[in-house]
Amino acid sequence: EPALIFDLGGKFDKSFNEAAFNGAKRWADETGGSFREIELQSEAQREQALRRFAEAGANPVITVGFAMADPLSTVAPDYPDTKFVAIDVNWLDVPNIRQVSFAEHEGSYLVGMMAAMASESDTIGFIGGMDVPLIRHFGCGYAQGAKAVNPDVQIIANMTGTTPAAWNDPVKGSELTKAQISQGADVIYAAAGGTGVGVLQTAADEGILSIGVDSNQNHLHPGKVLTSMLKRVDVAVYEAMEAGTDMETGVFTLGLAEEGVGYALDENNAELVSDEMKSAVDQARQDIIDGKISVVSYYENDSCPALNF
Amino acid sequence: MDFLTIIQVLDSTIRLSTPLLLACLAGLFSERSGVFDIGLEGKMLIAAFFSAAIAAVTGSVWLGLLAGIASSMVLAGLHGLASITFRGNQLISGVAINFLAAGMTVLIAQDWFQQGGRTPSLIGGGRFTPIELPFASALEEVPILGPIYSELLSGHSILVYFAFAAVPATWWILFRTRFGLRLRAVGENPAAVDTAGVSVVGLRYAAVAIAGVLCGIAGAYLATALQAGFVKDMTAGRGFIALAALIFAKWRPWHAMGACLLFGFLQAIALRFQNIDLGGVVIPVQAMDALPYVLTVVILAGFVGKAIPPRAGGEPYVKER
Amino acid sequence: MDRMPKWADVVLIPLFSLILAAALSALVILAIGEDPVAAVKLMVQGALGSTYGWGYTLYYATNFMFTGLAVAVAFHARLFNIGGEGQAMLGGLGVALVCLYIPWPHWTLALIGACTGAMLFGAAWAAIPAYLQAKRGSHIVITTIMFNFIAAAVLNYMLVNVMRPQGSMDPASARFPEAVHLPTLHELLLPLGINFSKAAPANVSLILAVIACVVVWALIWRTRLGYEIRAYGHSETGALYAGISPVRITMVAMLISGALAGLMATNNVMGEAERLVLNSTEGAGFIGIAVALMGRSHPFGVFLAAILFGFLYQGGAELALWTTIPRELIVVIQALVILFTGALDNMVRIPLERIFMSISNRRRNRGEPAPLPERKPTQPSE
Amino acid sequence: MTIPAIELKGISKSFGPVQANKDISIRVAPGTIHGIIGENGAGKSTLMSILYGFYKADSGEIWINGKKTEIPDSQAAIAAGIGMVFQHFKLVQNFTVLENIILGAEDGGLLNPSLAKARGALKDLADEYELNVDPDARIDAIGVGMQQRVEILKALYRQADILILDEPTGVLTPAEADQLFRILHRLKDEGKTIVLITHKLREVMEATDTVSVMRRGQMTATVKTSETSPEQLAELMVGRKVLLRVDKVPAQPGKPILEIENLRVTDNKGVERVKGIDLTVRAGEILGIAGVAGNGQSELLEVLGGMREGMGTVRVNGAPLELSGKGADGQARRARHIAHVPEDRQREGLIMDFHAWENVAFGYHRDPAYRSGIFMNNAALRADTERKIEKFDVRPADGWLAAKNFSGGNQQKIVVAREIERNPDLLLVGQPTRGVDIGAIEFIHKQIVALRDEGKAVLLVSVELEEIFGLADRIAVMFDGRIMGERLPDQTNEKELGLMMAGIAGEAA
Ligand SMILES: Nc1ncnc2c1ncn2[C@@H]1O[C@H](COP(=O)(O)OP(=O)(O)OP(=O)(O)O)[C@@H](O)[C@H]1O
Ligand SMILES: Nc1ncnc2c1ncn2[C@@H]1O[C@H](COP(=O)(O)OP(=O)(O)OP(=O)(O)O)[C@@H](O)[C@H]1O
Ligand SMILES: [Mg+2]
Ligand SMILES: [Mg+2]
Repeated sequence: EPALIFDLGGKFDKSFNEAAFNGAKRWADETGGSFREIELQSEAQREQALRRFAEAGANPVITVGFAMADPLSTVAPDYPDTKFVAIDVNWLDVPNIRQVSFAEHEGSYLVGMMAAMASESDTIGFIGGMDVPLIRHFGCGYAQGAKAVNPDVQIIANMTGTTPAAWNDPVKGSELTKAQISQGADVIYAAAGGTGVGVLQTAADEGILSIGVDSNQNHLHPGKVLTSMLKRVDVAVYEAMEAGTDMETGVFTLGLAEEGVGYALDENNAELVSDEMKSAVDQARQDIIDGKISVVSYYENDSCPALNF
Repeated sequence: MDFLTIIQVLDSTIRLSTPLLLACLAGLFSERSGVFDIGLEGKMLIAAFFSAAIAAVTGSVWLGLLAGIASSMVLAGLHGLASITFRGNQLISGVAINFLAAGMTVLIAQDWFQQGGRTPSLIGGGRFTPIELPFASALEEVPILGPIYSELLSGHSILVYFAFAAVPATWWILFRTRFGLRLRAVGENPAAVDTAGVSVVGLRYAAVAIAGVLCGIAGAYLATALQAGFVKDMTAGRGFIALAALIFAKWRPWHAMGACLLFGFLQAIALRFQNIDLGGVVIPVQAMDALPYVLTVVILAGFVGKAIPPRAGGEPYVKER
Repeated sequence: MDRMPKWADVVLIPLFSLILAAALSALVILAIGEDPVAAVKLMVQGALGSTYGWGYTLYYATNFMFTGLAVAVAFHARLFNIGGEGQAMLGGLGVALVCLYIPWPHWTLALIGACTGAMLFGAAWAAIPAYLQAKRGSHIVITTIMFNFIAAAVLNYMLVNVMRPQGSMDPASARFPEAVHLPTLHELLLPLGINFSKAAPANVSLILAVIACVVVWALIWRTRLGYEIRAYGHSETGALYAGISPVRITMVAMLISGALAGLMATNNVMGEAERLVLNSTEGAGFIGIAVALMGRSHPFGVFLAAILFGFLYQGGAELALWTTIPRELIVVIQALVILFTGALDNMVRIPLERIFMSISNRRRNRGEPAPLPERKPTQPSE
Repeated sequence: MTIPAIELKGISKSFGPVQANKDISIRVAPGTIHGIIGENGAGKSTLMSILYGFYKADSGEIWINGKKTEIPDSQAAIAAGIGMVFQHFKLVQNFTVLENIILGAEDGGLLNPSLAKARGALKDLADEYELNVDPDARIDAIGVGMQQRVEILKALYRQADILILDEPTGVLTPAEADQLFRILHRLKDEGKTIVLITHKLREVMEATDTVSVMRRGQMTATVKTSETSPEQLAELMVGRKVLLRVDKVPAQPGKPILEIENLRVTDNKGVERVKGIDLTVRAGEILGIAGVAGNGQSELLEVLGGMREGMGTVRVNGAPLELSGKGADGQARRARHIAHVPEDRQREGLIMDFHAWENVAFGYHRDPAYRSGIFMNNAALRADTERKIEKFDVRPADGWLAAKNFSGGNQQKIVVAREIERNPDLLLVGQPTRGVDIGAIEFIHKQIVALRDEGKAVLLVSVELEEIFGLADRIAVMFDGRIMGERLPDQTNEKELGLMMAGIAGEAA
């Protein structure tokens, strides 16, 4: 029986935890299997949940979020017969962990391009949640994509705050959106968890475009959300559960090529995405896969060539 | 900073101040009657949830508002029960109410809507819409005053106007009516009220109930006017900021408005200006994030003297000679 | 002149209050369609049924003891320190700096160094609000709330921009070196022949917390400084008469309070995570307020209340592990416990007093001597 | 006999195990002043609080003007025409006089009409009874005498026919007290009934028509005032003979202990309260400072006690005293062998929530005698407390009781015991017997005189002229921050001092 450990944001964060949950649910629905799950409440529970599930015979034990890397590195060696999955992690050196990380900057690059193309004011916005490197990583890819389309594009980037409350403050998200709109932004990319709900809402209210993140959020405001940067945590979880105990371990980076990241196109935003936009983005996607375009990761030297944080 | 930016920052100030102001006035009524209330946060939160939930289910924002007020009043009643009837510790009761609201909202939301502690998004009549003041669009072109009127003053939801109207109303009630006189007296010296033949318990319950109503409106404003639904913990500490504003204002209505506007303004500034580049030295975003709090401390230390709370505040009333 | 024997006040009232809170919690569990009996079993079994459960319960309790004591000490001087959260965060920073940048030969020395760092940083974070209160009359409740927010920003800046290892995604410091790892209860108890669970994070900081309880008790009720703190807390004019300086007491009490809150970092940062993470305090500073209030600001009460909250945390984790009950249920249960034991205790006390009154009246009417009034060796304030 | 204005039948009331009133019956004739006396804790206040609906009796009946009346709350008492002036005034400090008067007796939902009406009524009352107050003054800005007038006006404004006063003169100056009694007589002449609780037998003799004596919760006697004597009343109250005069031998003044030159004190609001005074107190004498409250005596004591900063020169035993800065606090004063019985025992002299034994160290808690290593030596402290409790006859003799659970007199004994037993060179005493029953007064006075006889200097501040005359070897009168003059007690009289206290006669000493 597999087990799934959500990060502190909780499984319904409308973001990557929720994506993980969706993947697991799909697996359960399709196979009729069942899985254990826990929403962490405190830092100390990370190790606890890992051990408890491992001892209870859960296999594989799937974890979501980079914060699980550290506890995994101490717990996993104690349970060599159990396989672990670490999503958003790629730097551990433990044999029984499958490390899955996503090239969020590549996906963000694509939506950045779309933002720049859709913008009429040549000003686009980015709203992050808590100011952590991962979110800068998103913003950095986004800015590079936008600049690639239009070197003169203005990118306004804001973070919601410095405490975990920044993930759940839609009111602040709204105000940031309004502030960015007043500075001229007409497309705004939200990578801010629950705060993003406020961003998308206000963007829709004010008649500008927004870009969702992680899951497909196009349906939240049909015709108002330009696209969503997809991060297929659900696929990663689904595949891990599907593989079960036979799962391969090692480091897997899911980028555009692996369809681990991408942008969402469905009936809700079909009218917003012009053919020209679509072809440019698809071209860039291919170029990134082929190595013709290289998107710089924020992690490479903790700074971004296209944006200052 | 150009004129329009100023207008926009001030516009944002008004929106951000409104929930603070409502909660602050709620605290003012309660604390003026001698019942300390650190449960503003919890009452706002539960009201935010129930207003959004009922508005989502019925499609009527007004029913939502009523539900929000009712739920906030239930918690206010609990606070009254603990701190007035059973003469318990008012601080503990407030802490408990905050926890209770944080837990119950998500628990109920999950049980009810299965959307991970959220309500469905509100559409149409489920939200408070902005009100255009008369001639707002006509006057837009008038220099200076036009934008002030049509951008800054016009276009808020009715609850914003209510909140600001509540300030003079609160002042009037407190200082110009019999009820206000008694309310202030009971917060200063309940024995004086008691020996004057007026019920201390009744007055305090009334004050706590008013606080419940105002917190209810504040919560409804967050969920149904500023936002289109409830998200867990969406009050994000605003109850505590309102409490700070209340102390800052030394428990006076007009000052409360000033304090809330100031806090709102500081937040608006911090949201608007991040990563300020001062000739090569980039102020980190964290510094801007902390700015409202730092400035609050500076202002407190520099300009505001000692804040003396209502004399009987925090103490349950026990008869003695 | 007690109306009720002391033991009833100390034992029966909290007990009945807890039963009431539990009963209501059970109703909540029923309402969301789960089995309360099974849930309670799971919680008790998970939190107290094994050394493993105890290890977690005590780990959380250690955090709450420190923050609870911090709030309690300030309370005795009638100062409401809401800033335990921020002070504990800064304490964590102190511990991290001490552990990372000083090469310690052995954990005992490192612990002494870490304690110093934690107390210094925690106290420093309390010092400014204390000074403003003492000298400028700025309300300490507001300033400490503000300093919590500022602490979060400082910590965020330090972790994201300064202390994070190059290229790491995690906004956290590097891991502390092996030499500063604190022994867990497993390692401490093994020589005594007790096989305590290896996995649980409870560590030597627990002993530190217990020592802190004793020290705070001695400080408050046995030293002159404690006497002055309590006197000032009860009456400012009285303090003036007795030559007790309000400025000094305000500063000293808040510095001690901040240092205690900071000390929490030895447990969660040094003992458990062994690195500094962003959200390391997780609201323990706020739980400390509830713990101090429930413990009536008495170190022993704080000790018990901390264990109760530790139990709720760990029991709640077990509940979350093995059932689909949302974790918010635990928050609700905590709220009910705080409400009934802390704020609604008179709801139990008043009827109980009546019962005791009628018993003693009956005894008096039968001509038996009423029991002598109990003597109270120490009487916690509040 | 006429129908009594008040008749209480078999009133009993207990607080937990304490039976405050046991089966009390009493009749008060209309149009009379009825005194109630009794030791601290005898149950006087409780009985009156029951009559006023503040407490509810466990059993018994209340009859007003011949009608059985239920008084479940103060509202009912007011409706029955009863008004009460509590010992501790029930006024809202930051309200104006007018606001306090209308509180609970407003005429409608809006304030302004009520205020206007009360303003008019107040003027009429003021004219009628000489009860002048400034209707717009804030309570915290007016003196206690004035506050008491407000309380009386409150009752009259509510058209009370029965007025209860609980220890009304405890905080008044003689002049204020005289005026109060004039007002009471006028009210009586109007047909109103007055119940007066007091510890002062002189007042009972002068003002009342009938007097009831309470002891340990019971009514022990009710007598016509004209048919009794202070000595008899004292004996009825305390259960033994009481010495009503202070018994002392003439003073033997020695070298100067306290020398004050040109002392000036400014209060927190920046008002100069002590305007340059010179005083000397010698070993073996009691210098009494008489004066109406609020003329700088309190500030004088506070500066000497280290509670407040001042300017000028003060020497104790020839060495100068720091008047500001670090060396000017209470600890430094105690180190100079200055002991201080403060004016307000509850706010200053004691920590009400501390045990008696903890209070015995209050101010001296850093004394090496109470120390063992880094800790306080609580065992020594408790032993010391037992000794003091026994020597000063503190009742109940329980060192574990919180200070707040002692009566006023016994609280004061704890403070006096603590300060006198330090064997100080200089004792500062403020209002030592305020609100204390005569048994305790006798005792406290004896202790102060005994200290003097050991050759110590005593500076006594009191608004009770009787007390000043009884204790002081030399009297200085203070008015408006200055010394109006010094007199010897046997060469002056109350009248002369009264005039000096009003700033009218006397020359600078
Ligand atoms: N609120 C109370 N709670 C408990 N006991 C009380 C309370 N009030 C009065 N008592 C008890 O009732 C008794 C009578 O008190 P009361 O205040 O009536 O005395 P008193 O005669 O007015 O004394 P004093 O002269 O000091 O004013 C006291 O001994 C006390 O034990
Ligand atoms: N809370 C209480 N519980 C029990 N007994 C009390 C309490 N408060 C006071 N007492 C008792 O009440 C009695 C009278 O106390 P009280 O407070 O009336 O003193 P007091 O003489 O009125 O002082 P003062 O006249 O200076 O105000 C004392 O015997 C004391 O033991
Ligand atoms: Mg009394
Ligand atoms: Mg009395």
